[in-house]
Amino acid sequence: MAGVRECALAAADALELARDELCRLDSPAGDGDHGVTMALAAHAVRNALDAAPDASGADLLVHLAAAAGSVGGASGPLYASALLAAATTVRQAGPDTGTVPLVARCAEAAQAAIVNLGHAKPGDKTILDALDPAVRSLLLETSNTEMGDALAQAATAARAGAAATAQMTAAAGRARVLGERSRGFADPGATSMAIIIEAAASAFRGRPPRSATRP
Amino acid sequence: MAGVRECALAAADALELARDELCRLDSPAGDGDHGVTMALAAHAVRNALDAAPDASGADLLVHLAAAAGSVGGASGPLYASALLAAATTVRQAGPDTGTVPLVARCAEAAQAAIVNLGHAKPGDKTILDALDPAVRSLLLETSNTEMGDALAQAATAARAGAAATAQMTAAAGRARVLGERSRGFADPGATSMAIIIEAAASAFRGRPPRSATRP
Amino acid sequence: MTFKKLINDPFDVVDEALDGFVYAHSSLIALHEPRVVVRRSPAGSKVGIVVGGGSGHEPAFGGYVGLGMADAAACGNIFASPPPNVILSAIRAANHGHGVLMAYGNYAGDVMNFGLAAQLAAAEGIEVREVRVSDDVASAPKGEESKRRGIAGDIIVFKCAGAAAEGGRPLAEVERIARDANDWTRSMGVALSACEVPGSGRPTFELPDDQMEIGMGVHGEPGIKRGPLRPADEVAGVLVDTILADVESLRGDVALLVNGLGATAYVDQHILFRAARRALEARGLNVVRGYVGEFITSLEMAGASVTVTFLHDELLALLDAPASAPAFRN
Amino acid sequence: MTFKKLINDPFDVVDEALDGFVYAHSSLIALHEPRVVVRRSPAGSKVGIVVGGGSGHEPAFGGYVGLGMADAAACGNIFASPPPNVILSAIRAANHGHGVLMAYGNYAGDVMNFGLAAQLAAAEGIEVREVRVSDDVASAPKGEESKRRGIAGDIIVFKCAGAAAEGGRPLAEVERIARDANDWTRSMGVALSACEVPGSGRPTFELPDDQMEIGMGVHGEPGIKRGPLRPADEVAGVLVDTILADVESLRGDVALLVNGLGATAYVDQHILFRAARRALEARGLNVVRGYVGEFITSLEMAGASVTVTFLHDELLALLDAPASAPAFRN
Ligand SMILES: Nc1ncnc2c1ncn2[C@@H]1O[C@H](COP(=O)(O)OP(=O)(O)O)[C@@H](O)[C@H]1O
Ligand SMILES: Nc1ncnc2c1ncn2[C@@H]1O[C@H](COP(=O)(O)OP(=O)(O)O)[C@@H](O)[C@H]1O
Ligand SMILES: [Mg+2]
Ligand SMILES: [Mg+2]
Ligand SMILES: [Mg+2]
Ligand SMILES: [Mg+2]
Repeated sequence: MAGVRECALAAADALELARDELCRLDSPAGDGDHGVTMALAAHAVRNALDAAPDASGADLLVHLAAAAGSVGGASGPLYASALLAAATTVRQAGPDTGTVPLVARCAEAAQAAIVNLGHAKPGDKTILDALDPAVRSLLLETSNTEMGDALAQAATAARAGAAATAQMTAAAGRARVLGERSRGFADPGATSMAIIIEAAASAFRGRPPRSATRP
Repeated sequence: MAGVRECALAAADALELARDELCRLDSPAGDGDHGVTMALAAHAVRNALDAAPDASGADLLVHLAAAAGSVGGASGPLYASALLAAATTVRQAGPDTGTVPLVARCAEAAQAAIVNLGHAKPGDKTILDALDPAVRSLLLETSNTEMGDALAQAATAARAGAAATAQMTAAAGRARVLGERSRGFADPGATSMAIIIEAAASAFRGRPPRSATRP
Repeated sequence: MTFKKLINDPFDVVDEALDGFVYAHSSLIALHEPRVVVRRSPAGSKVGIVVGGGSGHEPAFGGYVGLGMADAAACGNIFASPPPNVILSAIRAANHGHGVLMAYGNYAGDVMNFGLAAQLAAAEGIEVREVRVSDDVASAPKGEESKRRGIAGDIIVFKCAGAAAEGGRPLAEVERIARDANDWTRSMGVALSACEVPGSGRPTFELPDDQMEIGMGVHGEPGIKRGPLRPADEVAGVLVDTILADVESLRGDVALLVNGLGATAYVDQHILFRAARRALEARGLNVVRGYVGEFITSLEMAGASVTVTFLHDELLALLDAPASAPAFRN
Repeated sequence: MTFKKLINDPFDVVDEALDGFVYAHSSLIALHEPRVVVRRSPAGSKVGIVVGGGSGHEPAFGGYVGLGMADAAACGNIFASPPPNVILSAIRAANHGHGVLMAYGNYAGDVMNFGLAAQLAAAEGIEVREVRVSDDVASAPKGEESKRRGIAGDIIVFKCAGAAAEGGRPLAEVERIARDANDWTRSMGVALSACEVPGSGRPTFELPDDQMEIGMGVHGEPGIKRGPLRPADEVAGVLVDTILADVESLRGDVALLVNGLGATAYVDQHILFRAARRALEARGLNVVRGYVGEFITSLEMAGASVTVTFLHDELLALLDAPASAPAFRN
């Protein structure tokens, strides 16, 4: 069964494939670099995974946080804090690993960390608009749900949330300046978050993530 | 009958109209500014004419030389030295003004001045390739030829000379570096020289110069 | 359309560029670690100044390291704030036991990364203060000054803070001065064409051939509106008027800085400087100091900004104090 | 495609730009007359140095007026040599009774205009010598060095001649040194895209999207050939190899100058500097001095050049001598 390592590798693959799309989404209202930043993060993630072949899930999450954070920008520290919060949640859970409720608690902690660092809220046209529906979806699941199914549900919710940002007015990040002119295109950070959750889901299903099937 | 002033005004008109064409010709092998430089010269010429309403032909030629020289570049000093040489020729001629042989001697002196300053020769793809055939045409005329006809003949020769530069390899000025790649387009300085002689001819015929009839 | 670049692997751009930049200025600066530029001869006993931000803004930020300016610059990826560990190294390098002031442009990413670094430094016992430069009047309305972006006003704030620190003032004073310089500084710019983040494969924005973007940031983030391209005098008038409308009591003397974004010719920058100076003087202000050139660029973007600092004696003296950094000398 | 410019009337570009430039650097320079830039405080008893050429190359040429460099710069229209009377004024302003050295790039127009000015000055009893900078190896083959154009090597020659004059050397010595600096200096550049002379309505050349022009001059005059755009390391290799192939006995120590033409990002310039330094060092040379930035531009042209000066002790000492001009400080 897939673990943190497989999910991270799937996310790295998917983010590298989505480089152009994420840059394109960051162009109209941002500075056009989100795809490059996430590709750099993917590269750092691969190095981190290679450097820690035997690490536990919680330790891997800490390494992934460092890797994500190393790229800087707005998304680096946000993803880093999210991954660190997830690592803490896994550690606190003790032996109870790999269950859907734990994943849901991790996602919830990740979201809280992002809010805590960035002071945005759902509806501000940020990463949170993909993460928040995913968290809510995961919290609805029970321990009887298959992990793959739970993540697939969460991924669908995240993707829908990311798509919905196209209708939002930005209230955080670089796009905020644009105000009304920021409408009409999806938020790049929400899109990368959706791609990551989709990749995790596909790792559990043994399928390539959705983005990887594109040309 | 047209004199130095009318010829200079006609030339100024024609050069301003030819600004784009001269810049275009200076682009493939030069620095793209010849039209701007000659338009600046035209502007200076108008000011010089306004400032010297009662000047004699020879004095006007000196003022025109200063005006042409004030724009600098390669063409400024070349046209200035040519006009200065013409002024000297007119002065030396004494009362014998406005005859075709005197104009021929002026043109000859102008050519010598350009050679003396720039050390180019006909065939080098320069101003001289328009001026040299015009000088030779003028020297063939007698004092019985009408000035307008003599200048028209010279203008035809100058235009043919300028057109022929398209087949030449540049051996002087900026275009020299290009060598063989300089073939295929007419020399901007030869073209501006042809335009000026055409304008002088048309001033004598009371027609607008050829270039002014273009869109 | 993509931009033609003289680079190798797009992912190596920042490190290769820093190598070249620091080597060429090795009498003044050195690399402390891959992304941290420090003074060649570390300053003695004084408050440390750390500046930094994303790369792609050269000569910012490494160009402002030197006597009378910063002690260290933390450099991020192109248009991306440096991460906390890089900033922490810069803080450590700048620290001489009198505390460290960090001055950086007010961007979401920088606020988070510098903030995290400050926490890490505090945990090591280094006293750190932060001043976020927020001079871009186009990026938030009056009353929301703290939400504004930092653009070319960075240079004024770095200069004044650096001079204060070099002059031996304590951390609280240096912080007060940096804040004061920021409070009295307003900027606004226009972009005429875009740039391309290496590896992104596309320009950061599209602008029709006859349009300019008014209020553009230094990363290609859009401004407040688009309009037809206008002559320099008119553009300067709009920028100066917007800046002056934002200030309550206009003081008599100002410093004027015109910053080229990268691809705009120097003659254009100089013409805009002249136009802005005349606009300011026509409105009764007195331009007593002028700076023109490329101080904080956006890769190969075309455009320029106008920065006005409303001066009082202290700020003027700090602006005029000696400085010797690759991109700023007095 | 035309270029977007921040200008007013195209015919006013040069005068308005000089006004802005000189105002912003008024602690160092002043306008002696509309097109002549001079030092703010004239130098004392020494050989005068006059530089100059067309405008559109900013910070050349006014940016090299100052202590340890030139006494006066004569500025022409865009890409057009100044006329003799302007140069004559510059000569007069620079003359302190010890003669004047004029250093300028070797272009047909400059040769004629500076030559005419020298004759006029001689008629006034001022002793004038001329050195034509001819560093561009792409512009004429070996053996025809005197036909070569002057590009970024200008700065090296101006610096060495300026230092020699400031050091009190007599005119013949200053001339010898300027010639020697020119003899030991070689450059070559690439252009990636064109610029537009204001008022001309068109780019100075057209270059396909995937091509560069190798050996391009600083006015958009074509180079020796076109080729596909290559990574910076390869471009540096070609430029360095062509430069080294032109020199007979390679000396150990060199100064390396990388000059951006205007629109090329500083990160690209810095990467090219790094690449050229590595290429020189791989070929056994030792880069002991480095300069990178925009020293002599071509309006908003994209591209850059590499200049190598093969050093001996005298040249190195002159390069390192103090200088304080708007665009060059030591
Ligand atoms: N305060 C914030 N909270 C949550 N997400 C944010 C915040 N600020 C920015 N973001 C996210 O970061 C994304 C931009 O990331 P990126 O382009 O990598 O950073 P930068 O803005 O520094 O260029 C935005 O699309 C948005 O989703
Ligand atoms: N030595 C020379 N003798 C005669 N004509 C010359 C010489 N050098 C250049 N020219 C002429 O000058 C023209 C270019 O003029 P212009 O563009 O105004 O000057 P620049 O080359 O300084 O930009 C060339 O087309 C050529 O006809
Ligand atoms: Mg971004
Ligand atoms: Mg020309
Ligand atoms: Mg960014
Ligand atoms: Mg020219």
